[in-house]
Order: sequence, then structure tokens, then C-alpha cells
Amino acid sequence: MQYESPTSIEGVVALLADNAGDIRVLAGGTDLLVQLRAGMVSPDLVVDIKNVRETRSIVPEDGGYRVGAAVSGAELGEHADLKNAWPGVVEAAELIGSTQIQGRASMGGNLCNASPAADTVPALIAAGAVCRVAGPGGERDVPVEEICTGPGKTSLAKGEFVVSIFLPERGERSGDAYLRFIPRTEMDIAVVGAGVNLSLDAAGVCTAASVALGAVAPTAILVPEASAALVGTKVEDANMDAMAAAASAACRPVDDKRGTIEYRTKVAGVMARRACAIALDRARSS
Amino acid sequence: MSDSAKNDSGSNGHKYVGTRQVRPDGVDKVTGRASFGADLHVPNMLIGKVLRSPHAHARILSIDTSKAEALAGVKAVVTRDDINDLPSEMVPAGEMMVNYRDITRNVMAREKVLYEGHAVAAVAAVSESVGLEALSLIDVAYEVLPHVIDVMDSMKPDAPLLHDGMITQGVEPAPEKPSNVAKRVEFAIGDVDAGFADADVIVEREFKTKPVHQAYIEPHACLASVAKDGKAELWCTTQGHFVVRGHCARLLGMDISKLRVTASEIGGGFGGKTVVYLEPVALALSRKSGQPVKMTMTREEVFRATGPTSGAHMRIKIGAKKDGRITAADGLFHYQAGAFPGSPVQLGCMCAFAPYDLENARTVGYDVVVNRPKVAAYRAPGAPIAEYGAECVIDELAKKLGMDPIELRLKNAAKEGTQTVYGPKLGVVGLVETLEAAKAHDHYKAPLGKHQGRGVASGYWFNIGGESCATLNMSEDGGVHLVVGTPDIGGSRASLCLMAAEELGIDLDKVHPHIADTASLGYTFLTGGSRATFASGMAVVEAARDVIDKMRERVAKMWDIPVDAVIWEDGHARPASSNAGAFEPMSLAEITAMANKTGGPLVGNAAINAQGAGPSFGTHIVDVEVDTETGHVEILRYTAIQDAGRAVSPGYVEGQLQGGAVQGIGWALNEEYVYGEDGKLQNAGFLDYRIPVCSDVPMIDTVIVEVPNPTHRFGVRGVGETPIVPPMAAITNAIEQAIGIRFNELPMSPPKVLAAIDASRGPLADAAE
Amino acid sequence: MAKVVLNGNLKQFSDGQGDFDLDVKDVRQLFAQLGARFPELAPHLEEGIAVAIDGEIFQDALFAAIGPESEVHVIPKIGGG
Amino acid sequence: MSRTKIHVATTVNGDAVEFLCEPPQTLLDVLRDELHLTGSKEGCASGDCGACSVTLDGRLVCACLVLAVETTGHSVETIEGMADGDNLHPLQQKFLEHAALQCGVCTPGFLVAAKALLDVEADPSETQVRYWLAGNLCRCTGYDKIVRAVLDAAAEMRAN
Repeated sequence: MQYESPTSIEGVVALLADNAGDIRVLAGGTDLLVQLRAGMVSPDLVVDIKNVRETRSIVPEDGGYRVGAAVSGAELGEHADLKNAWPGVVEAAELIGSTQIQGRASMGGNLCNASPAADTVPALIAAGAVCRVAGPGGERDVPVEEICTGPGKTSLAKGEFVVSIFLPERGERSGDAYLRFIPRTEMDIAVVGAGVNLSLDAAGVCTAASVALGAVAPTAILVPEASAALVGTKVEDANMDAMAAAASAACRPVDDKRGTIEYRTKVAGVMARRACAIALDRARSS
Repeated sequence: MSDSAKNDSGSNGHKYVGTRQVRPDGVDKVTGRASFGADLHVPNMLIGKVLRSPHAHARILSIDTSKAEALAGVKAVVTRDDINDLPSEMVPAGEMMVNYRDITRNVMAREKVLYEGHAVAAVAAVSESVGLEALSLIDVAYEVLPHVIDVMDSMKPDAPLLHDGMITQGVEPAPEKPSNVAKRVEFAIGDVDAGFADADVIVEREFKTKPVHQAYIEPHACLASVAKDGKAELWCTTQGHFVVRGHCARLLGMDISKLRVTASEIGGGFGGKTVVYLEPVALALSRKSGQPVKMTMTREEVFRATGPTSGAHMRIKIGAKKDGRITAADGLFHYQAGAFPGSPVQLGCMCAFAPYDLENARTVGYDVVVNRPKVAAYRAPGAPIAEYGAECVIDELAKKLGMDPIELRLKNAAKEGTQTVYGPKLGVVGLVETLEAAKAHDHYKAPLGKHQGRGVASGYWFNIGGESCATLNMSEDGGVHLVVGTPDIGGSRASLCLMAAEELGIDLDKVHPHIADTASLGYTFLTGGSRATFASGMAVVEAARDVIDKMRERVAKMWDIPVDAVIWEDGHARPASSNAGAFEPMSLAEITAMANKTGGPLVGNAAINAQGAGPSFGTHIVDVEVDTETGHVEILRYTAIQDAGRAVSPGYVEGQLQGGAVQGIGWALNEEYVYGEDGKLQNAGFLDYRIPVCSDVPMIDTVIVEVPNPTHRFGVRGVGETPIVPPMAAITNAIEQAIGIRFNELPMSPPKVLAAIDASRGPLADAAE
Repeated sequence: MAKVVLNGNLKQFSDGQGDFDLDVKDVRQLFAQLGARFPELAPHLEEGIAVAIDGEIFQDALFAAIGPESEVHVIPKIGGG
Repeated sequence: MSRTKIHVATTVNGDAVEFLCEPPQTLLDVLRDELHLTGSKEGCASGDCGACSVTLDGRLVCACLVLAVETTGHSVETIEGMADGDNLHPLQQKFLEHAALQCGVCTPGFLVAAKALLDVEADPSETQVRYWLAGNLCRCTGYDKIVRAVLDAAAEMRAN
């Protein structure tokens, strides 16, 4: 295994594009090193992107924020403005693993590891976040929900990597939240995750909503039916019940060591409803 | 909230026993200086790695190691041919008895692999990466066989047989056909049928538990070095290095006295480090390569290849009169032994109903092999499983009788003179005292909210003594080197030093403990069975008395008076009375300073087989809250109460109670092995084998009850094992109170709890909420 | 005469008999008498056995004293974690 | 299989350190096997137990989840650097006074993690301590005395 640590986007792209064999991008490494150790992967080349400035910075842009793909969860949590604008996204990032993991794990890594249970992905999708992807053909912007195509699989082409993730401007009277269910209080992979982002008008009527779920399908999913159950309503109990039911109905989970189909389906609605209540509070008080 | 840093003054006239002191090995352990199993490096050292079976059950057709041996940097490869095949012979090893025929096969598979992770070959190489590459070059041809994972499936007539020709022991007449049932055991007193006929209320329930791992944080590790003349040294993390010495010598055909084993600091054991895995393999690799070989397990190997405790299936039936007097108790237990016979089912049968004074009781147990790693001892082996079922039934019985569960227990509580189901009558025990303390505790009266419940359960463990040696080497400045042979897992050095200082009457900071290697002290049985503070403590007291007698003799000669006229008091030799003469008392330091001129160095010795371990009873109270939408159970409050006999080192006694309770919380709520249809373990890591983390639990309140053990100088009872017995039933009982659903299976993980809640509601109730 | 009781599976090796009055002074004599009377039981007394004398459990203690009025239970040996 | 080693220059506990490592080797491997700083323990090698907790440029991480080559030019602090000469850190002292360790193998990781907490939060609540330390597994103590020791150390450090 060869290790390289370029300092520019072009340098990363060149290494990814010009080398054959199994190449892995290293950001925080909290998934990759585990896979290396377990013998699940044996790459020929590891490209560390943390020395590329663009992957490590949080920059205001168009009223929103551009977050480097390798910014750690701890750094996100320490960024008061970002946390104020997108509390659900930051909370999702901060839920990944322990304090130690937080010191390394990044949203870019969480996304590109392409686990169906990744915590930040439903929150990012609900937020309408967009990835900046660099590759041999230059840079392109891709909605977060189009990156993962299945467990461990992404739409990134040979030579491409995610440089940053753009979170749009937070509108008035809007809020987001992410919740997940795990058997313990920490250190588990999400059995179910739910991200909700919504906006209200001055009368308290929901003008836009986005509900995304994790760990209930091969990739994180947007649930338009759940969003539709909220839009145009004052987000009262019955509306949230309908939203939760739509969320459960959209689940296509698997039975595995972390949860059953039945359990995930039911709890997806519960998590969506609880996240919705938090997002609503945030929207009302923003 | 108790202040755990409080420096209690000793009571009962003791200066040190019963006080809170900084442990003598503490500074090493907070600075990273302490040397654990994997921390030793020696020159010219190789790294050993083990090739493990990918199959749950398969016949080994051939093993070809030639390519691995040819790889540059590989210095030795060993297989079954390098470990002795041994005949069936039972030996004691921590938990019940083990069979050398089985140990040798567990250390390195011979005819068959019996579980995924079973060791098949091992290599020693110049680096880990070379070693791992060498493993990939070993060709093993397997004939894959059908496997069986569940204990009840394994007892079916058509189950795949693990051991050809295994005939169930303990059944008369002996079965003609072999099976996976290694043994049947039975204990009985009185007439159970008559007792049930006499009962007004009977509760009968079935329960299932999953295997749980000890999950010590330090994986198994050792470093072996065998010289050309056959002399060998072994450094390893173990609860008993004398036991390791015996096993390794036997498996490798060595003289016991040619092998010197040193126990490293041990990073947790809980029973799981009472047997050998890597140690004989490392010795075999070192013997073959002529170089020192270090081996460490990965966490995955720990889960796949080392012993958890049994999973079990059981049926419990208890009957009582309307006034709460229990008339009969009956238990049927099936325990998984793993790949080789030897589950702790017999101990489970003995403990199941131990907290009760019963006229009529019977327990029947089956020891059943399955294609899983061989079980190892785990904290009160066998007892938590059986007592879980019994304590749940007691709680249900209390509900049926309309009695408070503590009152029902008090009405039937075991006490001095109670006959146990396994025969003997109990001596002085403290169960009633723990129940009274529970009843009086403010926890038991605190209000509860919606979906919250409180549960109680009691627990029992025998405790053991056993072979223990101690040496007190007195230095010329009055300091004392205290040498014992029980590895210190949880602070036993501290309590042994307290007892030595107390007995000698000297300052604690003059006593310096040392865990000796197997060449430097007489045979000492392992740290287990809650025996270290009790039995090594007994040896320390005896060694102290031995050296006190020697010092009295020296002083008697100096003073030219009979030895009987010299007494030992407060660390000084004094004339017994004014009749003996007017002599200035001599301090220990004064006596040791002139030791060489008065007869030579002063050493106190004791080599005993400690008897009279006092059983320990405990009672736990737990409050839970159930999230009825997710099935998540939160532990809100926990109080662990236990009879310690005499808490020599109260901080560490509390620690045992707290640690046992939290292990029990994990067992109750989340810990389990998940096997696929292929017989392979799916959660061999701390990510999905979910032991409690810091944020999962509240502070664990403790109450130490002291009903002294009359056979021990300071009244000590073992305390380490009992605290893991009550939690599973206490939590089950608390959940029942919270949501009205009684679970009969562990773990009570969220999917199971939610499914039960949904099933109990029905569609209409669901809609109404 | 000490009252001696065999517990657990041991009765299988003593023709189903479990209670005896024996004139024994210590555990060694107890095992010798039981072994002589029931040869099948003898090997089982060598390993894996404990003896409770008036409620106190002795393991590997051949010379533990048994009194004339003692109640003695022969039980399986106890280990621990 | 190529086993070419890479030269790495870094700082460990304030000292400039150089070593050779294979690219897949972790910081934990190098600390323990090359630098013989064995206070950091390997309990899982997957970031689940925290026994190898160290700080990297002041940030708490698991040494098992950092490649050794990544430390080039950075600064690593381990348990071996925690005491100031003969003076134990208040956390170390409080762990001893509270009997907050039994076997002691998780203790270095807990201490490094707890110090990282007190570096950013001088007055943590019990809940903060519990969640901050959730990545450090202890199987012996049930965490009670560890949490008390951290809270007590924090109080003492605030008082001084």
C-alpha cells in the first residue's frame, strides 16, 4: 500500500485518475482504517485529502456555508454560526461515534463511505445540500442524494472526489433536525435515522418541508409523501402523524443484526415525528 | 450520594482494614507504566499469528504449510502435530473441571474444527504483516459438516453430532446412542410433587438467555521464550499463572518445573482468563523457531475464539401457600457448553434457588455441546442464568400473592441452617440483612412516573478458597515485601497490604506487594471464584503471624526470657507483663535491623489450602423507564446491596458491586451473540456486541452489609461474583412494573421490547393512544 | 457416627444409596470407606469433589476433621470466574 | 508484497521523534511497537473502545484510527506525557483517590480523554462527562467512580 498526501485538488485528482488498482480516498479515516485492519479492503494507494485547504475549511458562501469534505465533526460542532444555521446537520455529524471519532470523522467521508445508515446523509439531503465534486473534467455540483447508489457504492467516476458540501442559506422561520435510534446511548450505528427540514410562513403554515430517512433502504431516501403531509398545514399532531405514517410506508429495510424490517419501519415514523417536532420548534423560534 | 473518596477510619478496632487507601499499583496504572500482556518487548522477538477456521463445523482433511514455511521472514509454523494429543482426563481449572483431551483440541483443532474461529495453525514471523501473509499461504482442506448453534436444536435426535461416540453421563441406564448432551445432573431435597400439591399458587415459566462474553478490555496476549535446553519462560495476561504453567507443560510434554510463568498486569478477566488459548501455541512456536514469540489476539479473535458464558433454555416452577410460604421449587436447565463439554450448568443447578429456605426443591441440568467457542468461566459461572429465571418467577409469584417482593423473599429467606438443594446447610450468611437494607433504602420508596417501574432481585454465590501462598520478606529497614501468587484484577494488592499492615501493626506505606512468578512462590490457584482477597488474605495473615513468631523468638533471646513472655502489639515486641521483665518495646524496624546478627534474615511464609469461604448474598433494586415507541429501556436508578462479610478495602468492594451491576445491565438489555444461518458470528466486535457505555448508566449506589465470615481473621467474604447475579431479573421485574409485560428472554433489546408492546396492544388499543 | 449424604449425581455410583452413618475421623477416611463400599464411586472421589462438614465447604482437604456428630455432604467441587 | 518503509518526523509528548513505518501501520502500532510507549492500549483496533486515546494537535482521537504517516509534522500527546515530572495530573490523582480503576487497562485512555474534556470545559455536568467518555469502554467499574473522579478533578482544578 502506497500513501500520498497531495496539497491541491488537482494533485488529488491526478493521483486518483492516473493510477490503476484499488485506490481509496482518506479523509478522517474512521471507516477506512477499520476496513483496512479487518482486511475488508487492501488498497494499492491511499490518497489523504486532508492537506488540501478546500477540504478543511468552512467558508460562508451565498448566505450559506461551504463545508470542506474532511472537516471533522468536532470542528463542525465548534462553528457556532454553522450550528445556528443548520443545527440538524451539525447534530447529525456530531452523532457519529465517540468524542475520539468526532476528532476525525467528516461529512465527506460519512457520505462517500456510502453506508445506508450514515447519520449525516439524511440530514444533508433534507437540508438540500449539494456536493462539489472535482475530477479530471473539472468540478461539478451534485445533490447529496445523488452521490450514494447503494451500500458501499457511489456515483463518483474514476478520478473524482468530493471536495466540499454546500449548505444553502437558512430561510426565515425555518428549522431542521436529525434524530436516530440506537440501542445504546452512544457508539452504535443508526438502526433508523430521520432528518427533517421545514419552513413556515408568518401564519405558521408550512411552506416547504423535506423528510429524509437513513438505514431503511439501500441508500438514504427522500420521502416526498412525508414532506407533502406537512406542506400547507400548521404542522399539528394529525399532520405529523400523517407525515410519520408516510415515512414508515416509504421504508424498504432489511433484517439484520441491528434491527428487523418491522422494527425499522415502525421506528422510522417515530424518529421522523420526533425530529419534525424539534425542527418545528426551531422554525417557530427562529 | 456517597463520597467514594472519603477516607474512612477503620472500624472494629482496625487501623487499616476497612479504610480507603490509594492502591499500591495505582501510580503505575495512571501513568501508563504498568506492563500488561501485550506491553512486553524483548530482543529478537517474533510475532505469532493464528489461522482460524472459517467454518462452524468441518472435518480437517489436510493442512499444507509448505508455502507459508517458504515465505521469507517466517521462522516457524505449527499445527496439531506440534501439540500433544492427550487422553480424556479431568482437571480443575477455574470453572468446574476441564478435560485435557478437549483443551488440546481447543488450543489447536485435530480431527475437526468445531466452531468458526477454531485455531487450525499458527505462524511465527519477523513482523505481523509477514505473519498475516504466511497465514494466507496455508492450505487447509475441509469437509464441511452440518452445524448446530442453538442448545435445544442440539438436543434433537437428528442434530449433527460434534463428538462421535459421546454418551450422556449421569443417565441410568446409559444411553446406547451418542448425542450432543454431555451430562445430566440432578439435585433434590424433600418431595417436590408433594410440595406442589400443597401449594395454593403455582407459577411456571420458560426462559431463554443468550451467551454473553466477559468482554475484558485487554485481549489475550503472551510472550514465550524456549531455550535450546528446554527451559522456558512465559509472560502472559492470566488470572492464574500457576494454572497456565500446568496446562502448557502438559500440552507440550514439558516438565512443569522447566517452565516459569510470569503474570503480567491483567486487563480484566471476569473468568475468561482462567484457561489457555495462545500460551501453548506461543511456546510451541518459540520451541520450533528458537526465538521469543509474542502473540496477541485481535478483538475479533477474542469474540470468535474465546469463551463466553453459556446461553441457556430453562423452565422454572415455584409454588407457595397463600401466606407466601414457598412449598416447592423445580428447575430444568439446558446450558450450551460450546464446542466441548463443560458448561457451568451444575453450578447453576446448585445456585438457582439458593436464596430460599426450601423443604422441597429439585434442579435438573443438561450440559450440551454446540458449534460455538467453548464456554469459559464468567463471574459466578452458571448462577446468573439460573437465578435470573428463578428470581423472575419469585417476582411473578409475589404479584399473584399480592405481596411485596421483598416481603416474599424475607418470608422464605435462606439463613444459617437452611438446607441447600445441593445438600449442606448454610453457615452464617447475610441475605436477610441485604433484604432489610433494601426495604429500608429510600430508593425502594421513591415515586415513579409513567412507563417507569422498579424491580428487585437477590443473588447468591458460594465463593471459594484454595491453594494460596504468601511470603513476607522483611527488609533491614523495617519494610516488608509482600509476595503473593494471585494476579491482581481489581485491587486485591491493596486489600492484601491492608491486612498485612494490620496484622503486623506497621504503617501501610512500609508494605510493598509483588505478584511472584511460578518459580518464586509455591503453587497458588488462580484469581477467581472471588477468592483472592479471602484466600491470599488468609495466607498473608498466616505469613504475618509466622514472621511475628520469629521476631518474638529473636527478641526473647535478646531479652533472655521465654518466648511466651514476649507479645506482639502495635508493631512492637513487648514483654507480656511486668513479671516478664522491664524491657523497652522493640519495633519491627529495630528487630529487622539486627536480623542478620540474631539468626539471619526474617521471612514469613504461608502455604495453605484455604477453606471456609463464606457465601455472599446480594439484593439489587433498579428503576427503569421504557420508551414505548421505540422499546428502549433506560436505567434510571440502581442500588446494589451485598454482604461483604468485612469490606477490607471498601472503595474496591463498591467497585465490584458497581461493575457487576453494569455487566448485568448489559446482559439484560443488549449483549448477545448474533449468528447467521451459516453458523458464523456476525457481531465479533465492540460496535455490535454492545456492552454498556458511560452514558448508558446512572451512578450505581451501593450498600455494603457486613455479616462477618467466622472462618476469616477479618471476616472477609468474596465479593466479586455475586453482583452479576441479580441484575437481569431485577431489570425484567422492573420492566414488568413499567409496562405490564413480563419478558422471559434476554436480552430485552429494543426490537424485542417494542414487538412485545405492539403484540400486547392489539390494533384498537394502538389507535386509541 | 457421622451422618454422610451423597448429593447430585454421586448416588448413581452407590446403587442409589445416598445416606450413611459412618465412623470416620477425616475426609480421607470418609473417601476410603465410601470407595471400598462402592468401587464405582472411588474414581469420582479423587477429583471434582468437595465435602461440606457441618455447613463449611472443604475442597481438596483430605485431613479436614469430621466429628462424631458431624453432618457431612459430599458435593461437586465449586469453581468460579 | 512490498513493505517499503516511510520516514516520519513528528512530535510526541513535546519531543521531536523520527521513525520508519509501513503505510498501513497506525499511530498506535508505532507508539507501542516502535517507540515503546505502551501506555496507549489496543482494545479493539476499530475505534470502539478508546483504550488508545491520544491527542493529535490537541484534538482527542483514537491512535488506532490514525495512520502513523499522517502524523508527519503534527504533535501527539499520550498518557506518558500527562504527569508533570513527579507531579501527577489532578485527574491521575483523583482516579487513585476515588478507586476509579480496577484492572487499569482502560485507565490511560480515560485519563487522556478526560483531560481533553477539562481542557475545553472546566465545569462539566455529569451528563457531559458521561457522553464525552462514551467512547471509552470500561468493563470493571460500571463507570461510577470514574465519573466521580473526573467531576472531582474538575472541581479541584477550578478551585486552584
